[in-house]
Amino acid sequence: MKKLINNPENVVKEMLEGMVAAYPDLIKVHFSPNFIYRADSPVKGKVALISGGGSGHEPLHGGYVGRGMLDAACPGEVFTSPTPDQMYEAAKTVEGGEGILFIVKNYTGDVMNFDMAADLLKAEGYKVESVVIADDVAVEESLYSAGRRGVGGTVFAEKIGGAATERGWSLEEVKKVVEKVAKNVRSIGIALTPCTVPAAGKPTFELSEDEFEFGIGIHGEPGRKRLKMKPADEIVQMMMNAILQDMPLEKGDEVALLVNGMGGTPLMELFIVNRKVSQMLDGIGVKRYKTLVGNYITSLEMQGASITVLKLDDELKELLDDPALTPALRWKV
Amino acid sequence: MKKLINNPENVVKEMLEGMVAAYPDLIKVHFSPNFIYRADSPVKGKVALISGGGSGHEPLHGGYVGRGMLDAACPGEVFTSPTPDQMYEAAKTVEGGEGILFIVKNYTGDVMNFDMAADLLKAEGYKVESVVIADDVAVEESLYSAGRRGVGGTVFAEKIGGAATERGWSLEEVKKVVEKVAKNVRSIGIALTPCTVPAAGKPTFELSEDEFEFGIGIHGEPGRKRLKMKPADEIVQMMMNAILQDMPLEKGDEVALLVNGMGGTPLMELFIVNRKVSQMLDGIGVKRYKTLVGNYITSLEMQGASITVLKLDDELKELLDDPALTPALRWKV
Amino acid sequence: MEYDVKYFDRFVRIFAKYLTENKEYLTQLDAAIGDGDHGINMDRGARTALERLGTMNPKTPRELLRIVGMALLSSVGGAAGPLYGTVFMKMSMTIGNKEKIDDKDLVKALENALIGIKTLGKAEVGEKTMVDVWEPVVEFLKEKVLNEENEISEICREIIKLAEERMKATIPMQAKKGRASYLGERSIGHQDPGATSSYLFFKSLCEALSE
Amino acid sequence: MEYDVKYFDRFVRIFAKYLTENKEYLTQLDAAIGDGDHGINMDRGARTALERLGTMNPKTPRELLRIVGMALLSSVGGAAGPLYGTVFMKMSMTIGNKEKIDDKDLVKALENALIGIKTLGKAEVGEKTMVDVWEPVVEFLKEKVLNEENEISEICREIIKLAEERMKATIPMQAKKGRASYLGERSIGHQDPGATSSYLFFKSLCEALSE
Ligand SMILES: Nc1ncnc2c1ncn2[C@@H]1O[C@H](COP(=O)(O)OP(=O)(O)O)[C@@H](O)[C@H]1O
Ligand SMILES: Nc1ncnc2c1ncn2[C@@H]1O[C@H](COP(=O)(O)OP(=O)(O)O)[C@@H](O)[C@H]1O
Ligand SMILES: [Mg+2]
Ligand SMILES: [Mg+2]
Ligand SMILES: [Mg+2]
Ligand SMILES: [Mg+2]
Repeated sequence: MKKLINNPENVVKEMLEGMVAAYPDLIKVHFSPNFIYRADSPVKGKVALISGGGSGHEPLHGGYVGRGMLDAACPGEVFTSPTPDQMYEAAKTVEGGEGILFIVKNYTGDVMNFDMAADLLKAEGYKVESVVIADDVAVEESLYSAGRRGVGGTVFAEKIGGAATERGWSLEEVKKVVEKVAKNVRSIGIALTPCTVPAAGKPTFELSEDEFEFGIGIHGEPGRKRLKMKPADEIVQMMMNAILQDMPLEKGDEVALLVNGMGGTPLMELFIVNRKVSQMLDGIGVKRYKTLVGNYITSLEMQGASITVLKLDDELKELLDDPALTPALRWKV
Repeated sequence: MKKLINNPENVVKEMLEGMVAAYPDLIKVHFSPNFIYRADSPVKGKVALISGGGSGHEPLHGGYVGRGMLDAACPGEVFTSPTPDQMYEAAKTVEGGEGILFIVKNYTGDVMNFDMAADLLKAEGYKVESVVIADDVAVEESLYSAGRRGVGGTVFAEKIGGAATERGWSLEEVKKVVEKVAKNVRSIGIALTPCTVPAAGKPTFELSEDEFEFGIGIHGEPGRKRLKMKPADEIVQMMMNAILQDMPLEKGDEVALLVNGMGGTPLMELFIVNRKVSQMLDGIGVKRYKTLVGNYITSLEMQGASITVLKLDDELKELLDDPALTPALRWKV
Repeated sequence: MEYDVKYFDRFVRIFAKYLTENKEYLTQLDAAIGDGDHGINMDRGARTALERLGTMNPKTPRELLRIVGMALLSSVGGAAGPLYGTVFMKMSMTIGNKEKIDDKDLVKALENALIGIKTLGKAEVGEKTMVDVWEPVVEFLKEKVLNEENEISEICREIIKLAEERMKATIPMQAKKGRASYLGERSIGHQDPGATSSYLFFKSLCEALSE
Repeated sequence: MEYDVKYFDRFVRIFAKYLTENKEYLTQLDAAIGDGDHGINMDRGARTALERLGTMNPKTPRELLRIVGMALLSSVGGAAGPLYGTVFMKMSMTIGNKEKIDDKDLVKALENALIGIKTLGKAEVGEKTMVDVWEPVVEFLKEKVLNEENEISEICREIIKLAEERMKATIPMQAKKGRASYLGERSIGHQDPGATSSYLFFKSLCEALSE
């Protein structure tokens, strides 16, 4: 394992120090428990939007703290859900009197830890709601499992939810629109290489020189199947088919797209992916209203990509277009 | 070599197609010869700012085409300078009546190809000037060599030069301020892993599991020396010392910082680098006016980082702060 | 036998030692069907718990178990953090103000811990989680200690053996809960990491008896 | 001997074949002290040149050399693109309207090509570039053909041998120009890629004579 780090035990703390050094105008950082929050918190009269999850997915979530997106983000250890005290303290710091919405990626650990934090806060009289994002179509939906994983759809949930809070919507209204995002978003990922959690020191899995993993999770969880390497266009076709099978799109539908790098993928390759995604959507008459291409939700240095498609309506389009001023996403500001 | 590509011969073309699909509101693409240009070109009454270079460094340069930065970017093959016909056609497409400034990274091939384009354009009566960026302190300056390589400083040159053109400055004025950037900017890079040019199919160099390359070039050119792996803080110290030895900074000086990933480096590690960079600058009383952390000038999937320091004065600060609306850099818009 | 703060201190230290010793092993198990952090998480929790015990020096079982529970809750993270945190919190609450408890009290505490795990995780036996170790062991303890009035020390060997068996019995299971469930049938053939740390939990509980 | 459009066509095809065959080799040389693209660049140029020759079907040496020069200029890129582009453009311009040229004309064309390379790249002999092959070979040709009035075909073996020697002589040199110069002393011990493709240039020029 070769990494630009000092001690594997301190990577999260040192990352947070480096982050706040880069964006002192946008964010502040609290240590023990760790959370990143808007420099102008608490914003009075606004629902507080909070997310969090394991570290190693940067810029998610800390990079999306700021005007128009999150009020706070709670980073766990690398690939490990944060603990309830983080969300509890973060919520108390940024709450502006209108309640708190948690955006939670659907992993057992995340759900449990956010639930515990919600219980603690409710016990103190705070209004707390949660929306769970479970957009990864790689996982077959089933009553008898932990359900789908939350991945790229989270970025759109945070953008659109944040816009709604900024417009002064009530907790119920914000929750409803984030649930609408959750319902209309689908993702799928692939990996060409694994990644190495600093504390583990070894790759999370192995993949030979001529294979890729179809349906990879953002923690290096194995996917649907391991396949022989193919040209990008064929891989994209498989990915888009998985998404479109799960959420059929019709001529005239409008979507927001996220063509996401897993952390170690050259931007060049992401554009080559976006080319095929765009061609396929154009082919079925679906309008690409907005496209993001880049590293938005990563798995350390993993090489690979994910595609996220969000079906839009007028409300979602408007909120998507609203300003955002965060370290990782800037829009109309 | 495992890459999300179709045919190594088509990567640049397909990348450009994917890029324009993502940002149809910001950029247009011309094929054969290849160049990316502002969707609203030509902008009348404004100096046209054009850069270019080998592909594989994305988002440089195409990602910086748009309001407040470049009018056009000419992408060569991967890691290979573009050809004169690209700059020639690009210039004719975006020229707005006030002349053309080329920003050229200092590589023999780039300089020759841009010079040839300039000659062709001058022969047709266009006003053309060039500024060569040579900011890589890894290369010892010498009269008897090709001089220093142009690297991260180019991003600041394009941002500040673009702001000057947007303000309606004359060709001479724009040239002068870009030269000021060139004079006051220093960079240095390191690599933990090599990268593989698609057409070559093999890594550009080899590096064992416990080594890093100090002073790497953005084309995988070997650096100053190969060293045993060290903690991030020690590596950063070496890098900053190389920069500060070349361009001493004093208490009270203000700088813009770029902590840049080579393409395959997790953002987490870049923040850990930025932490130490910031601590060192704070330690000598230098003010960090603005910091960029992320993938701004890359070498495909190479793991590693570079640090760029630009010494600012009031003029540079103002221009740096001016709006930019490009695929890869958005500021106050 | 009577269980006082010294017993629980021994227990936690033995458990912590096992977790730290098995950091790599648990992580490897988790890498196969999860995200490769269970050992790292539990080790971090173990060290945090020991650190807090060192500075806070609890005087009662309840206090000690609460400190350990809070330490795990706020340092482990992932699925295991809330689950093991709950185990110790529930035990602490069940024991209440007693300075010393007997075998039956301990079993009741463990029974409540199991209820805590199941309430939180909603897993049943056979779904390839720590419940696959916890439920049979607690049932066995209830039978042997509450009904048949054995002392735990007499049945220690059987407890450890049962825990180990049930841990291994997770190998052929298909995961239905937690991260491993994403794998579907591909989760078959691997031992569940949480079941493994649970085996270490009961092993420590028993080994803390001697001395 | 007389050199007509057929000769130059043969020459370009042989040169192109060598470049394509040596794509890997030239790239490897460039990877050692440059950026590992010289073979890829020259191969792309070769294929573009052949493609254009195929569709444009030039009728005179001048036209043929101009087409090749433009093809290289607009497809090779890097340092080699302008340099080799210039070589063919200068040769084309020197030959002018003649349908056929003689040995002396060819040497003058090559001399002008060398001047073009040096004007553009500002490199001198000993700086580890293609000039290290070009200058001695052109000097030799000037001596043998312009002064001593030999035919090129008579001294072919010597030309190829000289080019090869000078190519190899770049190994111990320290690069002072081009990308390899960034390496300083570390550029010593490697053969210059551009000198190598220049050796292939002169080899092709000679081999095109027979047939
Ligand atoms: N719903 C659940 N109920 C009970 N135990 C669970 C549940 N989900 C997961 N576990 C246990 O947690 C273990 C994984 O813990 P850990 O790796 O620390 O968390 P994470 O899966 O969040 O990375 C699994 O091996 C399993 O025994
Ligand atoms: N200034 C120069 N004058 C003459 N030849 C040069 C000069 N700079 C570089 N070269 C030649 O170009 C070769 C490299 O070509 P190539 O790899 O295609 O371009 P790049 O260095 O831009 O990648 C070198 O091996 C050298 O022979
Ligand atoms: Mg985890
Ligand atoms: Mg090159
Ligand atoms: Mg785990
Ligand atoms: Mg080269």
